[in-house]
Amino acid sequence: MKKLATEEREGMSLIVGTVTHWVCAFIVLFGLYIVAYGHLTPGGGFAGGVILACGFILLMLAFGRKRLAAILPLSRASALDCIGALAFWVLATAGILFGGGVFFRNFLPLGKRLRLWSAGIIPLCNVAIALKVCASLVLVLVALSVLRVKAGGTDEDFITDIEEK
Amino acid sequence: MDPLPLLVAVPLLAGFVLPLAPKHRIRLTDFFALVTSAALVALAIAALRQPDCAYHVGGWGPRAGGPPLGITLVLDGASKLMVLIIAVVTFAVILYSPSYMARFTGKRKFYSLFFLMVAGMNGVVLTGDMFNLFVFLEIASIASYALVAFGCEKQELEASFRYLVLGSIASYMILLGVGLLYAKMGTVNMAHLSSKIAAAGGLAGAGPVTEAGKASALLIFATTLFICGLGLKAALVPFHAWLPDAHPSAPTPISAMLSGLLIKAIGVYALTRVLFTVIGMSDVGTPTLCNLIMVLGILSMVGGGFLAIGQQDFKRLLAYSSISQVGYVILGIGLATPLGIAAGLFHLLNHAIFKSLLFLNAGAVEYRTGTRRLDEMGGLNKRMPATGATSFVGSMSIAGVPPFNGFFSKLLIILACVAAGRYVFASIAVVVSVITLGYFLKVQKQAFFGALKDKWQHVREVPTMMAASMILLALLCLATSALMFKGPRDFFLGHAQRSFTQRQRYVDRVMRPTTADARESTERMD
Amino acid sequence: MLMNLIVVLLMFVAIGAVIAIWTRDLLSALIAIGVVGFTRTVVFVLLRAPDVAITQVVVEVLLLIILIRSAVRREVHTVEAGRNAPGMAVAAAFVVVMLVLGVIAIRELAPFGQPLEVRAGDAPSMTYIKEGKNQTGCGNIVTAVLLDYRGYDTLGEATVLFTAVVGAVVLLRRKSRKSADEAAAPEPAAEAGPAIDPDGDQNLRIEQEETE
Amino acid sequence: MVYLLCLIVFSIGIYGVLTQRNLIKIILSLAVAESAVNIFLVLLGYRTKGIAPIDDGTAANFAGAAVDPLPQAMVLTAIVIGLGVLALSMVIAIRLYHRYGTYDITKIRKLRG
Repeated sequence: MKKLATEEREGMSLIVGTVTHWVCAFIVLFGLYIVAYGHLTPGGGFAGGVILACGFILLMLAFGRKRLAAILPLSRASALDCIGALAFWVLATAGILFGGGVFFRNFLPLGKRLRLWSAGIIPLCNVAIALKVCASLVLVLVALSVLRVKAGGTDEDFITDIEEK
Repeated sequence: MDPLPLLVAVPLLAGFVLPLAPKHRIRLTDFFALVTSAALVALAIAALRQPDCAYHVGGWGPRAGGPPLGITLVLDGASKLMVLIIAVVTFAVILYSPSYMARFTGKRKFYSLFFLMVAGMNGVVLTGDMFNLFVFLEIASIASYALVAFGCEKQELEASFRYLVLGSIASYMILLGVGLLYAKMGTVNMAHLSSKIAAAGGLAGAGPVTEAGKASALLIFATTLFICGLGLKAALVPFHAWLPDAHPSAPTPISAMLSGLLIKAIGVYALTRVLFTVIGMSDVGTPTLCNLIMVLGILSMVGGGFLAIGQQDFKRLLAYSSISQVGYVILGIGLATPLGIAAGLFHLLNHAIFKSLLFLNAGAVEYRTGTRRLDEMGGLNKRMPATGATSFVGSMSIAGVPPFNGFFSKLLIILACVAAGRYVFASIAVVVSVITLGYFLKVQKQAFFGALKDKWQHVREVPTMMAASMILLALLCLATSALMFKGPRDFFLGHAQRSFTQRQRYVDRVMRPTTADARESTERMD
Repeated sequence: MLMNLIVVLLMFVAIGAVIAIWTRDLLSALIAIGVVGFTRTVVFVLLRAPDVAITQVVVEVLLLIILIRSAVRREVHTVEAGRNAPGMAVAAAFVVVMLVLGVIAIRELAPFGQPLEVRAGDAPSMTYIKEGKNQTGCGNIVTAVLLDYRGYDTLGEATVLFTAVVGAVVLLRRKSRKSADEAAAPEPAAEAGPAIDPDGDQNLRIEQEETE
Repeated sequence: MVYLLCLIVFSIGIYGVLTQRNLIKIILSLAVAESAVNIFLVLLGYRTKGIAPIDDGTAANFAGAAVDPLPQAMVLTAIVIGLGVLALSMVIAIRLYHRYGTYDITKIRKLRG
């Protein structure tokens, strides 16, 4: 815990850094694969989104919050959270406009079976969900991990401030 | 365009967009929230004008005699009534919120959670699918857990945590119940379940499936789980422990929403829908179940009423009185007669209006004086005429004084009890009504009448918007008395009551095969 | 064979749950919860539910990170168990009644592993399996159910997560109420107190943990 | 037998929620109860010698062998809902700790006064 608290100096050994870079690349790649092939193989938007979030969390654990904030500032994570949810909402309601007035109609052509571009809106939904899940989990985890609260403290001892800036 | 999915989609959109609103344009956020809630009222009225129907999401309706493949939304008398109440009370509360919430930070997220809660309630009310019911119940519940703790003070956090723990137990019980029904019947669609349970003989176990006329233990267990789970959400008396802390702790607009709408939409309505439509409480002779529900109602009525008497905290008193009044609703519904259900729903509608009004009154007093203790107030009528007058209307309505709406609905409930031969229950209802009158007279006397205390000499009336929202609700208290007359009563209450008692029509509506589907699979495949 | 294996694993889950709830040491409890979670994943794999297993395992990892990073502090390592006796008795009575009703009820369930068409031939799931790939173009039937047949549920599920996250963030804000003069201003310049750097990073002061 | 074990784990979780004093322990008990329900749902969908409900065109008799996909879809939803509830309850617990300096719910009630 000590190491995590005073992050940027102690977590930064060369080995950890190098390994994290590689592992992180694989995690992100794996997450993207799980998302993109969610309609053909096991997995999907939620699992993929959580895996992508794990990639970011690994970055945070290894390099500290500053580094993560450089890649994905919390304000942007919060915005991406909303945008992911909105994208899913748009896909759902698009059926009313383009799918003969039916909510949640899969209005795109289904395409060839078992290809990447098939199954209509399902892959798009997966992408939207992944974006949403990834952003929201990073948000929650960072918010929780920056907490170092003094017991019984006042408001001023409370550290995080994501929302109001 | 069909208003059904929009009733859920519009508040969801507001919930997703509002956190993105520009930070420095608070007025814009307020305005957007107001427009959204006005749109909800318009949609609810549009839904009211529609004939009863089933809406198959994604076009996955029943094919050739089978069950619906996807999730079904059902619009019938009861859901129309609920959607209308939700929209109207939401509009009044949103009208009240901009001024009241100005003292809190995080207003955009407040509105976001608020509309997510409304979306959850609308989803619960409209759904025709048990698992979907669970999901939307969770949306509404989680938003309310967060909103109860919105102020982040000691008491609020503690109340919210207890609410969250008990609410989650309730949710998992409901989920387990859904799982058990699925295990037996292989479906989660309410209409499909309903027809299968009816074929199996229902709770009485008269059908061929259960052996030798014995009641199905599995169905009994599932029913118990639903009563416990949804009873917890509705805060019926053995399960009420969370409510007296949670409802007063929330910011006032949320207290009004929780007491006025949430416990009814995700508690009472969902319980009624499950018991009548799915389990078949009205069709099958199930005196035990009806008695159990009525006893729960009586316990809530008496328990909530007696606990309310001693309260000095205005909002806490209102919270206890909510338990008591929900008891009336449950009593009426537990009678399972057409008159009883109609009376219960009438009281539900009335309670939504006057309880949210009274909470808004309590908030208005707190807004200007900074206290919720009744013994510190006094003579506020002289300084806050609008608040005083509307709270008088609200108190008299809830106490059951004619010509306000509460009188008529309580009268109907008592009449229904008498008609069903339940004289003891009827007399208890009368006694509790007198108790209610007693503690609301106390509220009026201590807070609004009498001599104005010196420290309140400089108190002013609340801002116009807040006053307008209270006046709107007070007028509705008078207007809904009109439901006593035959025409409106048949249109609203009779229609709503029939949607619970006429189970077969519900099943037929949902299971009717959809006309030739535009998107037949073969056409679209290569 | 498979059933016996699952029974053993479920017993493992039950033991893990007992340890997690009744151990005095918080860290052991979290480890036990981790064991429960990963055993659960194995059960899902054995039950031919790869989608659920993948989601379960990643959620479990994340859940443990959340719990360990935020819950385990130096000053609270051990916990006192038990509430007052009457409360425990009521809880025990409630649970026992539930359990008895449940045990009677589950005797009516079909035996484990019975195919669906035997007990409910008209179940929607039969259509999903038979027609799912043609009707949705999606080979993974679970995804087809999740995002097409019952996409509305998934919208609800995404909303639940969104709600929880908005709720969590709003509860972690620094100041919840404004001071009197801020509230009096008709349109405050900033919604919350002090001016803060846009990325919020300057704000995240890191305090040393209290030394023991 | 398998169903019975699920029910027992569910009861353990509920009992833990009702009797534990520590906020973190209460949250863990909730997670236990939730996982019992999830396992129960997936167990319902299994069929003897079943295959995963993923139709990649290789299984000879897919329609006659695939396990029930609907409970799996429901469990996926339930898992994510459980995660959301857990995150929110953790946040409330941490704020409570911040306010009261303890995770013990009986002490919190006393402090509230």
